[in-house]
Amino acid sequence: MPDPSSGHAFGLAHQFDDYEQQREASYLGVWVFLVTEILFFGGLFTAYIVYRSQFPFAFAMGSHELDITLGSINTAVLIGSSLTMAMAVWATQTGRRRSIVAYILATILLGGVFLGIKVVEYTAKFEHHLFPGPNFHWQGSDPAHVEMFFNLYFAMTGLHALHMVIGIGILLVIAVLAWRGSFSPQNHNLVEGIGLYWHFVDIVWIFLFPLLYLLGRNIQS
Amino acid sequence: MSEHITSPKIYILVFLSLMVLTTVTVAVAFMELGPLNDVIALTIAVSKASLVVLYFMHVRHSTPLTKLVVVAGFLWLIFLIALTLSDYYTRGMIRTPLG
Amino acid sequence: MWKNFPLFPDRATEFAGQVDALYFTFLGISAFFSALIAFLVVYFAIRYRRRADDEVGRPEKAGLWLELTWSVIPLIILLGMFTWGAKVYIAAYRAPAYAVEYFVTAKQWMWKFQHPEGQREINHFHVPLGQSTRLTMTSEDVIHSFFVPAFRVKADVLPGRYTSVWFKAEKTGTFQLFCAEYCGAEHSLMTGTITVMEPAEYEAWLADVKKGPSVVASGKELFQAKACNTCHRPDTAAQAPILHGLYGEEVELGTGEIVMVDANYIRDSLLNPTAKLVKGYKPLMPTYQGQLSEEEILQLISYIKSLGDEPDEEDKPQQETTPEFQSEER
Amino acid sequence: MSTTVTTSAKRLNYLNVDHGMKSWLLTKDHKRIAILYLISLSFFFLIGGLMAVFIRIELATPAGDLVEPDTYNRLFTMHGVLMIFLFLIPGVPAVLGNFLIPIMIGAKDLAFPKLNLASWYVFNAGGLFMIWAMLHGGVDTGWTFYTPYSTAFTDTHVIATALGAFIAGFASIMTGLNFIVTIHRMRAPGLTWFRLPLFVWAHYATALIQVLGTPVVAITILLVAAERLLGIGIFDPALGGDPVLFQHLFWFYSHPAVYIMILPAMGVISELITAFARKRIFGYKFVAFSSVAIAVLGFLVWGHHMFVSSQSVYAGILFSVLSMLVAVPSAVKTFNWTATLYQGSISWQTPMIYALGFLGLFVIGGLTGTMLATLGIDIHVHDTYFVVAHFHYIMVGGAIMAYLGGLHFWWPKMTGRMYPVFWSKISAGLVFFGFNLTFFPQFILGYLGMPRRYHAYPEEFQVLNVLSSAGATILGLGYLIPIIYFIWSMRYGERAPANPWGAYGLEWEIPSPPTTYNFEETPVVTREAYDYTGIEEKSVA
Repeated sequence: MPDPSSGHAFGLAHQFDDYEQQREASYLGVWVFLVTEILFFGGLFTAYIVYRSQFPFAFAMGSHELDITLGSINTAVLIGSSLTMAMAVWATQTGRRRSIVAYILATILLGGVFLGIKVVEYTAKFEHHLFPGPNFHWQGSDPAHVEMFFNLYFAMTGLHALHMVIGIGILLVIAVLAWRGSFSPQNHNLVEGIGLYWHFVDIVWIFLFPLLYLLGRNIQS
Repeated sequence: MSEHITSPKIYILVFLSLMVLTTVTVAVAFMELGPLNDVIALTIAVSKASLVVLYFMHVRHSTPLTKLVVVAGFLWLIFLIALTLSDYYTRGMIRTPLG
Repeated sequence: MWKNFPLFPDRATEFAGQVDALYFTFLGISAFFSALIAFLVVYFAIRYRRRADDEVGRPEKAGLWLELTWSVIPLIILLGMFTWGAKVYIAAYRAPAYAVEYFVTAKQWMWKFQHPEGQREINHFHVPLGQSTRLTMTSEDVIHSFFVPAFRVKADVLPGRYTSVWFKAEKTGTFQLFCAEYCGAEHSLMTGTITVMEPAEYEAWLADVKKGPSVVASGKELFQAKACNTCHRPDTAAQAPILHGLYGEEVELGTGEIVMVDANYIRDSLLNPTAKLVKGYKPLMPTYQGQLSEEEILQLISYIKSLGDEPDEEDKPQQETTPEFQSEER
Repeated sequence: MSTTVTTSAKRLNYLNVDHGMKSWLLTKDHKRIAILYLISLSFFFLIGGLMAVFIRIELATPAGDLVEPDTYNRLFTMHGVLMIFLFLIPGVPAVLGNFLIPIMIGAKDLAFPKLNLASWYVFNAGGLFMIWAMLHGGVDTGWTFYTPYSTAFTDTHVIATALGAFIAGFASIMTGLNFIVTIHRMRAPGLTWFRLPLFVWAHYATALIQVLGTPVVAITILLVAAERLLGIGIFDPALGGDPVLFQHLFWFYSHPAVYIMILPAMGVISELITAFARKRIFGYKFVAFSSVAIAVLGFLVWGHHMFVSSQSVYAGILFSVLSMLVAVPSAVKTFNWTATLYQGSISWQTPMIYALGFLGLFVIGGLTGTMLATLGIDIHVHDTYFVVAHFHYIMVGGAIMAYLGGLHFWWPKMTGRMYPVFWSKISAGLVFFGFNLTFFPQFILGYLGMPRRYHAYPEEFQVLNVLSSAGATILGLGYLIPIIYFIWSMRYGERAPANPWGAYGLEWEIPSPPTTYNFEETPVVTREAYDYTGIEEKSVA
């Protein structure tokens, strides 16, 4: 352990002895937070697995209603945003201040595109009376379980989109901070933290995409 | 702990692999493979997630503690899903009347 | 208040004896360990009380063997009790094949019973002594729980599906029925009685009660009234599966999944007909959601269950008593 | 007793270093936040307790004559919701854990002090939602929010209460996250994992549950709210939804939540027993690992709440055997505590009376728990007063006894004042006696078949209910006395020395009350936990 704190350096909180301890603590903190997020989505994934195993046909029919082109584009967009986010962290680690801002803005932009496409998809579902509740209307067979599919679709993608919105909000703040030069190779916990969060949101989508859009495509309705 | 810096080359390589895997999973979804469809889709999803976790999220080069935290998160998710399914997959199995 | 002060519940089934034996054994074990710990704590606290202000305790090394002993002994006892408990549990939910089936519909806040011969009761239920009685239960609204302390049986009653419980009463008398799952404002008033009667008395009682058509007969009537028979015909499986002899069999669905045709499956097929289509059939059947009461669904299920293997039985008059239960007898 | 450190009133400490509301409401000091939590928790405990008073008065007679059935349902629901989400779950960790963990590991503060303060605000925000719901008529679903009653049938304030629990859940996650990071990253030099006080181990295990379990109940509660608000009916039977799935998701957290309540309590007991037996704990590693074992195994047993719920019989059997396994580490702890007393130097101070009382009550609570995990017994006693008695033995007889014992133990450290010994012993006795009189008869009632959540009951249950209500009166008195003398002591109590009990531990080496940063310089730890003998004697043994 290093020497006991002797006066406080810039950006070092009072409870820590040095930057190293602070960085490790914040890194661990973000990871523990992400574990809570895994289980937060986990409840919904469990519900999805239980119901899909019971009503595979209805779920396949529901999934046929989703736009696979838009879904695939969105997957690519989000993976792209993960790349730019990773590059933003790299730029911070190597002290390229202007690149940080550029990469973060790119991430925000791609996140915005994702949400925009999501809005298009949601609008179409509302117009086709596929939002659960009293207005839900389904011509084909087994309307009840198809509605259950859309329950899960909206709950899962809605919660995911909410995480995106929060992420974009934080990224905007980070972009401003980066512009002002608040980060350095020694002190970049915030960028690293939001990066981990952003990648986590990407991972959730990596699972949502096959579960909601792909499974059952081969089943003829 | 000295920090490991992943080079942009690796990031781009990972990105490209993710794109390829996405294309493959969409293509395979339309083939008629029976139960294999689900297996392939999920395997690809798990591979993609692993790539993101290992490289974009730097877990490959982090401390054993971080790895433990990640594993614990997924292990608990498995607890939740597996034990819940232990109910759903054995329901109705006890119908046989007592003779 | 002091006149009627039991410390132990009535015991009206043989099964109650099984539960009690398990309970008292475990209670004895628990009492032993509680007393042991309590004694040691009090004894040590007095024997080793502090005599001087600066006195400290004498530590000893924890022996691995000691730790293992007091881990393994409880484990063995607990696994033993688990095994015994599981046996009793399975017995509680596996009715004998010859058990007579009654229907129970729960709703906020009453219990509705239907005898196979057609008699209906609300909150007060009569059964003959010594008869294995199986209850098939469902709820019209929220979750309830059927609980008869004297029989030591309990099972939750759920909306949207059937659960069952069985008992064989071996003592005449009137026993308390409770709803044990919280179900709203008058949960504590959702009680009733179960009266166990000598078989002869029961027959007399049955004859006395205003009797509707038997459950199977009502089901048959409904089957025709709802025009089920236009597609589900006994002679051809062209439009819909033949229902004769279907109950209790396994069928393959369009998904390739194999399911057993039981009460829950028939119920699902009435309410969400296209969800679990038998292989080779088109989704033609309309849903009966909202058009059938829980009791009517039970009648249809009983009727389908009563259909024997031979399609031409359809035209024969129904046996008076309860052919559907006899068909199940081994 | 050792009174080595100055008791001068002029010395600056965390209490008098700063004054005014602002210095408290914006504090980042873990000790002040602990005090803030203590105030909030006491408030919610008193309201929850008041509900219990009405419940016990109503149950003194078989007829439901004091309140309407509907009112009664709201009373027991709000009693459960307040006591569980706003008192027992934050309970020991938020007050004693917050205060002590940084000190016990030789740190200046928790890793994230702002997050710690935020958790207090979030917690109170959750509490406000619930209080708002309560003032507007309350909620009547039971604290378990079982669907479909909670989603489609009741017209009470489910959404506000559920959101309150959801928000309070985040406070719990924040505390847990903070503890995990702090214990991993902030330990003083030389303080290895196996030199940590068992209190810290217990809190580490608790934090694991808070972090891994709470999110699942959060999403579950959110889905109930979504079904009521937006019509997204994940559990709606009409859509093929399964109310039993709700129960799975709910109990995945809510069973481990019981360990969130009892594990920190066990940590407190380990500290009390070693301090007042002046002895190293028997089987340190076994006690430490058993905490982690309980935390992990505790996640695999939730289905024992659903043995009669129509869950599959095989799943019931699986959950039953797993439940038996989790009893073993609890038994190991109990035996080790008892063995610690052997050849100790046992002082009958008030905290020790609570600790010994805990031992007796926890054994009864734990053993009746294994009885409930036994499938054949559970069929009969499920959802009866047997269950009510069992979990009160764990939560009140276990968690609250330990909470009070801990408060009496560390009160001199927290406030720098002593409380009246005589009255504290009287109240400890009243709590123990009153508790047993309240809840022991309920075991008998349960086996007789009295279902829980009944506001009227058959007459033959009356005698036992009257006994229970009488016990509750004594128990209530036992709780009121400490509240009075604790408040009294803050002004009039004798000044406490640094180490009033002659106990071993980092917290007793700093002044009472401590300074803001706890240690003038980071301590270096060279000795094992609970090392009462000192190094020289150990080499002999």
